[in-house]
Amino acid sequence: MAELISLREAVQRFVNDGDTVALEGFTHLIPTAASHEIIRQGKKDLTLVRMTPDLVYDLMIGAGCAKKLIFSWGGNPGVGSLHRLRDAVEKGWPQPLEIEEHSHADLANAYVAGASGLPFAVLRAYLGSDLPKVNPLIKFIDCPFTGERLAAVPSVRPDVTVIHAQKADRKGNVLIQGILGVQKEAALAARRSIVTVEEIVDDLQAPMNACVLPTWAVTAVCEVPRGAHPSYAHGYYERDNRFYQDWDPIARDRESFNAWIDEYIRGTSDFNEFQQKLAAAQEAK
Amino acid sequence: MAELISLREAVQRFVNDGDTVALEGFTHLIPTAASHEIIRQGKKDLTLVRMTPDLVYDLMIGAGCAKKLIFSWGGNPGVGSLHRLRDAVEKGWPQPLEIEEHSHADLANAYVAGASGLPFAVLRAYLGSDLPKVNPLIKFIDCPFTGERLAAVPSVRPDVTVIHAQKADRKGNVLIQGILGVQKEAALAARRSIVTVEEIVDDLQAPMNACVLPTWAVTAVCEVPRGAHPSYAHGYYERDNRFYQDWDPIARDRESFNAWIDEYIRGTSDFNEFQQKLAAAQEAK
Amino acid sequence: MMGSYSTNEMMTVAASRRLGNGSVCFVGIGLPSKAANLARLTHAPDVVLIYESGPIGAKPSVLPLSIGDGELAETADTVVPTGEIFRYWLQGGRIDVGFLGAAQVDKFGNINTTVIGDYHQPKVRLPGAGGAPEIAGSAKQVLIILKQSHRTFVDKLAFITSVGHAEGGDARKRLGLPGAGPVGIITDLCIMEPEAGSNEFVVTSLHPGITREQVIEATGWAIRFADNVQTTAEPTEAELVALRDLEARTAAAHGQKGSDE
Amino acid sequence: MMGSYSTNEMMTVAASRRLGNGSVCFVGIGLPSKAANLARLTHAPDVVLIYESGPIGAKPSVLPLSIGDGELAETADTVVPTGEIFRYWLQGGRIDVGFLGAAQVDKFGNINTTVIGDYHQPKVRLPGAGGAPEIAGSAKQVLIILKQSHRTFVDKLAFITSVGHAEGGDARKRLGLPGAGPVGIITDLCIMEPEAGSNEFVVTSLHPGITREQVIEATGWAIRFADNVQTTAEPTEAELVALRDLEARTAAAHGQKGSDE
Repeated sequence: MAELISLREAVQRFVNDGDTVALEGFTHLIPTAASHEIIRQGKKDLTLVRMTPDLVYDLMIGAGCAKKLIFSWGGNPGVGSLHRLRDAVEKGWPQPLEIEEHSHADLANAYVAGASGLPFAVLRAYLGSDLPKVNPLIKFIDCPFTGERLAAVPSVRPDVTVIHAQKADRKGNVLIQGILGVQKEAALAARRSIVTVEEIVDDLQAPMNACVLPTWAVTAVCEVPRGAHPSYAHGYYERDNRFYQDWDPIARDRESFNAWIDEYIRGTSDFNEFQQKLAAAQEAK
Repeated sequence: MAELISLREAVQRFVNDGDTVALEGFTHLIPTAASHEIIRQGKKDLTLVRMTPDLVYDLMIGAGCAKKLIFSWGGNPGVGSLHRLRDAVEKGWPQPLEIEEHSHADLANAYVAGASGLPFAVLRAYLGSDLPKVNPLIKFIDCPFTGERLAAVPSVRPDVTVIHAQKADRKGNVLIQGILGVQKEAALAARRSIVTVEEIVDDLQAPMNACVLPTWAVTAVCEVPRGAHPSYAHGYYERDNRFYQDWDPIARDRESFNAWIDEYIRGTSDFNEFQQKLAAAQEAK
Repeated sequence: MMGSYSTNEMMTVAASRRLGNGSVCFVGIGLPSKAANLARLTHAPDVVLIYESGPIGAKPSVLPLSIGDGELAETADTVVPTGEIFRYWLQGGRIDVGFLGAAQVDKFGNINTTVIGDYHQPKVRLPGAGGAPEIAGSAKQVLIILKQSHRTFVDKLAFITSVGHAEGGDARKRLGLPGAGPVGIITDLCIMEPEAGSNEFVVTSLHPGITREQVIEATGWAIRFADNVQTTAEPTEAELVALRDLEARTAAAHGQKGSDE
Repeated sequence: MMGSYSTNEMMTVAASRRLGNGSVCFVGIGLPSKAANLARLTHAPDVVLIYESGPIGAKPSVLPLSIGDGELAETADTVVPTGEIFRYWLQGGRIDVGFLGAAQVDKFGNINTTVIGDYHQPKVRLPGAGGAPEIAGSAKQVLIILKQSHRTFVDKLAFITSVGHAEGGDARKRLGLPGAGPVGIITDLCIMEPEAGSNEFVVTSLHPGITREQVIEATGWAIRFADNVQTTAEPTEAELVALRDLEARTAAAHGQKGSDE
């Protein structure tokens, strides 16, 4: 049974220094609030897994939480580069960042394999690509029936996965709707899982074949309204495209990044206070 | 784009003698009408694939349509044996039936692999079981990362898959709700697919993450109300448990089976007429 | 004092007691389903029942006749594809208890549901494997429920469909299976559990009124008894009422009591 | 007579024309998404757009800024998990056209989106592979759209992220890839197609007003021209109106025109 607790307590208890951590959410339902809380608590030496590192990992990398990144596409969607990611890879600031690079199909299959309790995934991939030359974890095997050469990649098995969802009920059953990404697989592939939700309700009102994570497959559920901002939550709020654009100049420069983090994340006690501060600042503009 | 045609035309055009055919439906939404039509048209030498052969394959095997059966559990659920299947395996009547036997997990994974365009599936299975001794298609491979020994099984790639669903829209998009079984995977694993539906509607009214087969992934859609009887269609009619019980004495004996097939299947022009005749006979009892 | 009860009722009640509240149980149809639902309706209201057809957290009011009855879906927390049940939930290591029936078992809890006689020239052709081989392999623990007789408890299986403790001892461990294997066989006569070390099933509890001789006679191998054989607690009034109500509801809904196959 | 149009508009229109009505198209974000939606709004109303985030049959009224914008889901025939997109729909062989952007291409249609300079000491670190390597491998055909310059059309890629025709000739076939590979590169200057036999991309159509010299200057290899170089038909009034309306709606909705990255 999932525990219904605060995000602060969930991060304290279930995210440890040195863990392999996956914050998933494919454009939709990105668990931003959790990335802030991980920064606030100063978690260190994390191996971060995520198909699209996005702002959440740009933040965590720039704040010095990460020693390694496992990913398949690292950009600010619709805007440009992730400057903190690039600075860490190219210049080692604030610390060197080891990268392990895959394709989307690879990581999506690796999560599926992880959720399936398998040590590896098989997929038709990478033939002719240089990626296997720089990632020794991409291997090839031959089909025992046809002889076809296929890629074999290790499954992703995070210590803890964090996702954001629309709703949980009071028992901790979680409903995800809309763009599902790899969140269910990422949660099931992990030893522990934290789900932040827009709201906790009496009844999920889930369609019969909806994407539901039963409470006993989840470690902690935390109510964090707007916890995916600037990403969106289908049925609750839209993507804040302007924030993605505004992020570019903030993250481009080490000083402006540090100042922003100190002000808005380290300078707030939780995501609710962060949102109030951000709204006040935007209004003042 | 799927063609919206009669079941008769669909079977005529898309089920050929000698084909590998999968009629799927896991207790729910079993495509009974299609099995009748295949018998009516006297299709021959079929390799039948189905996790749970059930009454639909007992019928087709007894009627002489099949030369081989690929399956994982062959019984009349809640009643007992499939007598026509046993007679074919044990006595070669009406013709010898080659069997290729798997477990549910194996066939379910093999459909997933087929839908995924892969030649084989990997699963943790069969260690300590005698099934690999009698099925040479069950092989074992070692994980290239951990060395763990895992089963490797060939994917299922039918020439044609037939499933039953609740609804299609006028473009041929199909909605399946309730117990989903392996139907979507079986349809996607096949070269051609026929979907019989309870009704054709203007708008599927499908929830965003519902199980929908888009029209361009389906070959033919055929409206056949109650086409899953004696199985059920969630939202339309319940399982006819009595028919499953009544089937036992009919199928137990070759003569009674032949008489029933001649009367009710070969003696009717389509599933609608079959249902009228069956209802009349049950009323007369 | 209790009223009278049948040996089948004792079997179902004894099996139901093995399911802890909140445990996640992969349920076979028939006797396992009956015992698991009885547990849910008595001491284990939060037991999570998973059926291979797709329902997770099914809470049926009557016993399903098939593994995919509509009520399983209607009462479930969610209904997923069958492939996902085997991949994410069973193979993913999330099943606490796999609850299986069997046509035959041997002294190490290996199960035959495939064939009696030669595989290619069968004396009796049984339904086959279904989900059992992988449930037996991957569930953290396995419970087996079946009626006891010379024909069902056999010295040597013609066919091992689903492995228990293989040849006993640490044979199962050496196969590399993730789950602990069968931890109990519950019959209409007794409860058997694997002996430490040998992993041979021995009688640890006799149902009330059942003698050792009856068990010996109904077992195809030289069955042994634990040092301290208990007497199974009789069904309580509450257990019997819940079971009989369940069966009555099932009969009213289906016209039959629910399959014991 | 037509009004004036930009080279970017010509590029988008020329790319959109390559999508047949009813074809199933796996769409990258940015230019491919713009061209594919233009096709849907003009000559190919039944084109099926699949985005890697999960929407199948998306029909957005404005251009998505991200690969998982809400409107893609709201207008889709269904929305499936990302893993399923790559497994059942792409790897399953159901994609007619993979529509890709690129940071750099070479003369055989190989694509680099990973790094400029040394992989371990990068001069420029690009976003990485995303879905492209497997789209390039498994889609039945691939179209590439990007603006042409010496820096984007290079003689030798620092890194092959997604393979086109590899070293040319039958090299791709020998790799065992199921799809036919890139069949067209559409730029702001011209259309290139693989020459039969060598599979080297050669110019087959120049956009109106573009000279061979401009193309040669904007290409990092010794670009060749087909025997019969066509002139690309100018954007029609209908195409331009549809494109400009789409961009205006996008700007009104998002405050920007949609990413060209």
